Amino acid sequence: DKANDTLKVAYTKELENVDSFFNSSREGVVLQRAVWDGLIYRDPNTNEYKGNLATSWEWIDDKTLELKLREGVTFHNGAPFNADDVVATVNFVAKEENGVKTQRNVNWMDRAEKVDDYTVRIYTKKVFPAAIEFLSGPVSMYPADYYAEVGPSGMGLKPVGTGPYMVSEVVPGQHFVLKKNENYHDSPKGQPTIGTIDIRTIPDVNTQLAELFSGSIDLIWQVPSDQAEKLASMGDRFTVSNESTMRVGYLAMDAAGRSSMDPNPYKDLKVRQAVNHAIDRQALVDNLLKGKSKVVWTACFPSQFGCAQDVAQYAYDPEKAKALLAEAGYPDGFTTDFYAYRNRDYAEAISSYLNAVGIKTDFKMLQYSALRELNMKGEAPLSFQTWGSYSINDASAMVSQFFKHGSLDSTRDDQVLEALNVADSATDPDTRIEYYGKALRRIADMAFWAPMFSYNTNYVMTKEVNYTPTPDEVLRFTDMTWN
Amino acid sequence: MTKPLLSVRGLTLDIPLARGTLHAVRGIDFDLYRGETLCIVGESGSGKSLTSLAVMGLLDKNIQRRAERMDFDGTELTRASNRQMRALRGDRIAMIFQEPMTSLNPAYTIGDQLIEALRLHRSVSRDTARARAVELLEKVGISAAASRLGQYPHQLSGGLRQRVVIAMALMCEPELIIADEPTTALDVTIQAQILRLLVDLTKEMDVAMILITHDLGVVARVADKVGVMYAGELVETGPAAEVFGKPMHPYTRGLLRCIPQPGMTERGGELGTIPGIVPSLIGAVQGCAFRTRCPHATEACGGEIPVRGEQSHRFLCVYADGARSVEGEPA
Amino acid sequence: MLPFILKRLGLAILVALTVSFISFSLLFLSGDPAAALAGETASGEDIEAVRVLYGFDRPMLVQYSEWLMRAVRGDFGESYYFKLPVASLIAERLSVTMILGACGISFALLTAVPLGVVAAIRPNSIVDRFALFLSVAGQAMPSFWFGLILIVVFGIKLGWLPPSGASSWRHFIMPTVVLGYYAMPAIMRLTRAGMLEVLNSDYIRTARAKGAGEGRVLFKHALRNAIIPVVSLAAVQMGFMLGGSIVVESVFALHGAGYLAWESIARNDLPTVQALILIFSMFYIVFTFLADVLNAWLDPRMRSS
Amino acid sequence: MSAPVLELKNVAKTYRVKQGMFGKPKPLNAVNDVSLSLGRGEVLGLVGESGCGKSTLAKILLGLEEPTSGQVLVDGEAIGGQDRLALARRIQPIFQDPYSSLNPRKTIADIVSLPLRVHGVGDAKSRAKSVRETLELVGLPARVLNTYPSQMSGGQRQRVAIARALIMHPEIVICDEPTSALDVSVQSQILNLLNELRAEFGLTYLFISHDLAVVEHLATRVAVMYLGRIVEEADVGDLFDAPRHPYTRALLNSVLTPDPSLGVPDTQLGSAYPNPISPPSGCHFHPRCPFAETLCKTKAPRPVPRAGGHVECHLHDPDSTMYRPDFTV
Amino acid sequence: MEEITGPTPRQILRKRVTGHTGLLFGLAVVLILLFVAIFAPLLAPHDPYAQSLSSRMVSPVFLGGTWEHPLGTDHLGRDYLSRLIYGARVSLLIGAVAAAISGVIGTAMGVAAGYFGGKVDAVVTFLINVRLAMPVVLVALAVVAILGGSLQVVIGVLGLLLWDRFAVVMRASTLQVRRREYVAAAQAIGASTSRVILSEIMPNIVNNLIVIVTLEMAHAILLEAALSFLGLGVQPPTPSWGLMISEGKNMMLFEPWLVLIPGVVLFMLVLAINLMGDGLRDVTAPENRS
Ligand SMILES: Nc1ncnc2c1ncn2[C@@H]1O[C@H](COP(=O)(O)OP(=O)(O)OP(=O)(O)O)[C@@H](O)[C@H]1O
Ligand SMILES: Nc1ncnc2c1ncn2[C@@H]1O[C@H](COP(=O)(O)OP(=O)(O)OP(=O)(O)O)[C@@H](O)[C@H]1O
Ligand SMILES: [Mg+2]
Ligand SMILES: [Mg+2]
Repeated sequence: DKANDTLKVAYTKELENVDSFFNSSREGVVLQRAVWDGLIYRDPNTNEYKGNLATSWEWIDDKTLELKLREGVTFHNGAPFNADDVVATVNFVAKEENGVKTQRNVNWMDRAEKVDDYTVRIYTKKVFPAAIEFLSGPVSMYPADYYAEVGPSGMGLKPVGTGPYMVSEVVPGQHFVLKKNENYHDSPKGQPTIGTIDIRTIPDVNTQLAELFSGSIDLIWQVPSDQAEKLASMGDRFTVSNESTMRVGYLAMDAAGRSSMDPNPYKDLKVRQAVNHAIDRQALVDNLLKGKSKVVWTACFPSQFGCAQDVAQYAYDPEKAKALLAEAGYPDGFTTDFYAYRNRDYAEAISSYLNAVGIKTDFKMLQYSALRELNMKGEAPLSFQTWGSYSINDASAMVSQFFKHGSLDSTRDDQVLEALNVADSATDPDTRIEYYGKALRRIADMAFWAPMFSYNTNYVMTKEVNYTPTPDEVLRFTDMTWN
Repeated sequence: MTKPLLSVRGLTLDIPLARGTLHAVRGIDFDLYRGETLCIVGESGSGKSLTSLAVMGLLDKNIQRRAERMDFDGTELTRASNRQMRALRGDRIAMIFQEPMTSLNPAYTIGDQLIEALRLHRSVSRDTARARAVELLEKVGISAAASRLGQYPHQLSGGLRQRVVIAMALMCEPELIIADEPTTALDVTIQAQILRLLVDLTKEMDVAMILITHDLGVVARVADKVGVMYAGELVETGPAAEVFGKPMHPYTRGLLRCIPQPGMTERGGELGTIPGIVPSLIGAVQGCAFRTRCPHATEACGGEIPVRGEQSHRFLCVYADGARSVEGEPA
Repeated sequence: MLPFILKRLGLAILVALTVSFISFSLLFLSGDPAAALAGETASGEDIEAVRVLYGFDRPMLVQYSEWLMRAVRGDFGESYYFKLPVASLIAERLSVTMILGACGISFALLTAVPLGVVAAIRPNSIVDRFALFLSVAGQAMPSFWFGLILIVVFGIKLGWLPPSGASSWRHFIMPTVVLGYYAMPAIMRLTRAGMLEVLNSDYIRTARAKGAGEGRVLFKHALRNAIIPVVSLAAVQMGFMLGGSIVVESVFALHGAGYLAWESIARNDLPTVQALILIFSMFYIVFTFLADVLNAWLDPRMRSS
Repeated sequence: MSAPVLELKNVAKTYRVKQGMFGKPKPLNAVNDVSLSLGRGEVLGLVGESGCGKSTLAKILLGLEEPTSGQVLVDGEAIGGQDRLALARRIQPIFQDPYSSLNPRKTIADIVSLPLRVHGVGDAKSRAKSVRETLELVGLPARVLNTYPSQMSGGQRQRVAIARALIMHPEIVICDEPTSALDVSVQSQILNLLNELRAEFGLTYLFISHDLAVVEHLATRVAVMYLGRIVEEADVGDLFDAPRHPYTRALLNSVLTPDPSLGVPDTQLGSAYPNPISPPSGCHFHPRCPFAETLCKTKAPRPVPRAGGHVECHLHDPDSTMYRPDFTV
Repeated sequence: MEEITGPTPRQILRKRVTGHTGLLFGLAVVLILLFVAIFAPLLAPHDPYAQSLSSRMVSPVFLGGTWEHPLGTDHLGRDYLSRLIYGARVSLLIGAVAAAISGVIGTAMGVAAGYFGGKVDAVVTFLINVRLAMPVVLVALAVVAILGGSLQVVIGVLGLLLWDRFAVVMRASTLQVRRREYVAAAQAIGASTSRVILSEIMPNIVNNLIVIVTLEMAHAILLEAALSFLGLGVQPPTPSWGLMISEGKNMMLFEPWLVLIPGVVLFMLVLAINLMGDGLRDVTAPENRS
């Protein structure tokens, strides 16, 4: 709504907590980028690292990173930003018992130490070359005193950061209102221009569209391709942009045999290969996902550093799939629980392909958290999942997340683990490329997963709004202007 | 002779039903004078209640009423507007229904209902109306009348309720009371009390009354004039003493023989009976409706039935003496 | 009257207790609450520790009574998902649902009662047939579908009403209609039947015989008696409605308690679900209790006994 | 008189009734210490006003209700000990409402043969024969066999009910107001039928009625009930000629014979009908009794013998201060 | 002897049935849908599960589609008509079985309460109160979420939740019938309790039962649709009408027929069942009209 200088945005999901360390959804990332700043910033177009709250940084040794902080920055509540805030934030989030939602984002840090008011050192637990990427992503800096006082739940209700927008109102489950931070420091994120951002939670796309039509929403995103197509054809009312995202959809199989399924067909390589052969990925991409989506064969997003593409590919071949099943001792197929948490239509299409080769699915649609819980317990024999890597352009953000024998690892393959251990801790890019490639090829050969496709996001906005989306699926309010 | 208070001629009530028209009441005539009590007696379904509702103008909308004349003290009821009828009802003509348990509104106190009865027709203050209510409750034999006004109908026994209903009927000092089986639902002892009350009050207040019942005993004790109803017709009308003393219609005599009479019928002996059932009144009805059950029926009974007897005691029969002689009685 | 209220209250509390027990049992039906609570990174020992810490290792009845004791004080535990006290979570959302329920039942009553009365006055007339048709059709219409159609027609095609949200009274119009129409047929039929029965009763004839006018007969004598069962039904329907607001709230994206319930179920957020089941039941119980008291007051037969 | 076929010894039945929807249940003595005996072939008329416990007594005799205390003896045997089937063979009911006493979903043949089937008497053929015979006995043609109750008039239905009661050849028939729902013209047919059947089969009736004229016509002995107690019992002639109890007297007074020369009688009874849940103290009848004195309020009268029965009234108790041996109506 | 007048109850019933348009209409629609459901494999032009991603959301014939897919295809290119036809199976099966389960539970409870009275009645009345106090949709959703949304679970949950009306109505009708004198007569004849209940009481309340069965069937069908719509009912790819509405909803603004077609069919079925129920009540027990 240009007249009121208020951009109205719809969110699909309700955040469990506005505190960016305590939610794990895409919407949370968007909010995080708007309200808080990280120490470093990666330009989404050039992929160049720039200083944000830190102005410079250097590795003192393999595990110690020293950063110089920007001076003169204040938090939204007026408190000045300095080394104490960095130390407090890092030390708080790095502690596992504080329960940061996505441990992977923070558990590489051991602690931080203050050198002087504007210099800090961050110690990593192991050698961790992706540190810069993480520091420019999910690790936001919080005001030490305020956070100590209110904690995550207080932060959730009244968030305070240094970011380009400050939160003026939180009505849980309904909306947040962001106001332009007039005192925003000279950040590589750029200065905000739109005065107010009103973010409403509207879970149903259809309702979002209805609101868009009636003019009470200016921008929606993650619009399914069908609707986006229709909206684009409506011509002059809306701008529809499509951008690829780092999100990869895949089928996870219980290759480790942790589920209660007995006999567990997924322990058999042939069955896993059959699953891989059974699905026409290209048809899914062409007809369902459309846009900039691509078929993916790896357990990572192709643009990610280390995401080798020379891996085994399983062409769509239902006959072969049936044959493989028969070889594995399932001439008539078998029945399996099949879980999914989003894109019911994609999952349904996939299950239809599986049914066609004899794998009968007992389909169950769960919320993300519930499925994640099942996966951690290893109770989902077959599930359709997606991973967005927190927009971190490094293979470790995906493959290392799932194949290092953690609770979410459904394969538990030692070879993969070994390769990933080397890759994750090496500082030499070539070594990393080599070992990620090793792991990824092993994963593809063993058909531990059936990677499917990359996602794309459709952004639909009224013609009043001017915004060019970036491929990392993060809405940048600072980049938005009124036409 | 003075003019009758109510004079009905040729009252006919037809009810259109899916299976044909039900001729529920078929051309009845009667006159009622001030202070007089007319009892209409007849079997269930003979049309007694419909007749009384027809006088009140309270018939269901689907029932068609026709009459040559229905004159109430100069007002022709068949032509009276709704408004006129409403003004008459409750004021000059009051009605008492059969079921004391259900004829009072359970949601209001009896005081409210009594007072309403008066204030609908007289512009008097609530206090005046209340005083009148107390006076009448006392008159109908209810003790502690003032305190009863605040009670709800369910707090009273059947006998008391019927007294309240009677009091309500008397609130506006009506000229005519129509009581439709006012004691059928009551115990015999209470029945006697209520009847006595009604008789005393009507005499005292010089009110005419139409009392409907199927109990010949009640008729005999209460009526000045009797109308015997059968299948929608008044088959015999006359002064009580005459009708009971010298019943002319075979049906009337049949009824009287059916009831055991202490001291008259032989204990344990056989009672008289009327075989068969009341004929259906749906569709065209021809001749004497009683002929299917009458021991003296002849061919002629299927034709036109003449009105017999003199003006005060009349009956409908092909036999000039109502077939008394056939039964071996002196005509 | 007072003993009646006390007895009735006792019954209400007993029902509430039973329902609370059932909703509590759901937690156990759903598997290990400790695992859910311990969170994603928890190991076997962690879960065990949580189990002991929260007392999940004790007999169910003991846990139930503790939960109940806390629930009575308004403490329903912490949401698994939001990690916030369930009570405050629900308190935030309840107002939307209550407004919706109140509007819904008012809408139902304001349409159904007059329609029922008119239908009863003229049975088999056009109005009666229309009312009957409306009630049969109304009962057959899936409310989510009805809601969607309304959104398309009034929200988008005509653009008269905002399609979703709760920020002004206009937002409540369509949800009110969708929620209310479901209760309407029952109320309409009961009003009609009650009026028909009452209009055929002796005391109505008595009122007419007194010379009372038609309006007086209908409204003073008949409606007063016919409305008594409608009051109970309205209370029951109101209870059902709040439970049924799940569907309506999700269609219209109203962030009320019903919507929270749906989301919490999908998220396996059991403490919230439990509390919501209990709260919706309490609404039903309280409404029916109030209706009974109101009835007892409206109906002198009950008042004095 | 022969040995009684049916005897009641101090039978009482107390219901616990709730006052209002949630009131405390209070005891209601529907039948209060009743002793009676019926000889074979006798007709005991039981009269009394509504709610005095007549039907309850009938239900106890039929085994439909357990007495709270006391005994019912059939041929000297306590029926508590006999099984229900055996009792049912000997005692059968005829109810008041011919419209509700026949199952509307069953044909007349089904209804009348039910006792035979329940008791497993005979085969299908002999049952059919027996049904036809019994229907003939009550004056119904065989063609009614396949009709339904809704197709019949009240009088015909009552005949079906009588047939059902008689098909097992019981000794005792309990008639609970069998004619009060019928028009007089039909009532007389049923009364005649009952009389004929009694003569033919030597039946014993307990005949409950409001209508004293009917009772006088049919009964050989009469018991007058008031608030659960038999206040007077005597042979029919004695009772009608010389009623002792003031209530009996009032009842007889209220009989309205169709005699236009008599006006409406004055029963001299008060109009206050007592609440059975909290009956008046002393003699239950005292608030309505024109002869009541203070004694009646405090002390319940005991039964004193009278010709052919007993009476419960201080006026007739030689030990009472109120004793008036000459007191009759 | 006097005449036996009047038609037999059966004749009256036949006459009332043939004169009741609502009942006849409802019956006809239900029978047609029943026929469709039974012969679905013969009637459906395509396999309802066969997806064809290249021909998604083809318009129905009346909106410019072809006769290949008379009602078009859904978002996965499955034939809409075939899914609709198979969906009749799901709806009718759920309605019938859920109503049967709840009917057995509710009738047993209601009849026992009405017949035995006293403590049994108090307990049953209490249970009915408890059941009514539980929000059905919420509880059903919760249980389905916990146990997973298979057809069996949905049917079971609905069956265990919808017995209240059966219990209420059966209790009331039993109470009413129990007071009739023919029940006392049968007891006085010496008939056993089970005989009295089964052959004297049941035949007189079975018409009410049938009415409730139909109404609850409609109720169960609607609830299943609502659960499926909320994503917690029958799971894909089962062709449930509720699920079809739910899936079609996303494109509602652009392809409204995706929502309208299953919605109208669902509405028609429920309407027909309700009309049938109302009609049955009118013809069998006009006095219970309310
Ligand atoms: N509103 C009506 N619609 C159709 N038929 C009616 C209506 N009112 C009465 N009847 C029929 O008209 C006939 C006469 O009815 P009415 O009530 O006058 O009889 P009654 O003599 O008062 O009988 P009872 O002694 O039973 O009160 C009956 O056959 C009855 O069924
Ligand atoms: N099942 C019951 N529970 C409670 N009270 C009952 C029950 N049956 C009868 N009563 C009460 O017992 C008393 C006697 O009832 P009963 O039916 O025996 O009277 P009755 O003399 O047959 O009356 P009527 O002449 O009206 O048939 C009444 O006050 C009645 O309310
Ligand atoms: Mg009448
Ligand atoms: Mg009785």
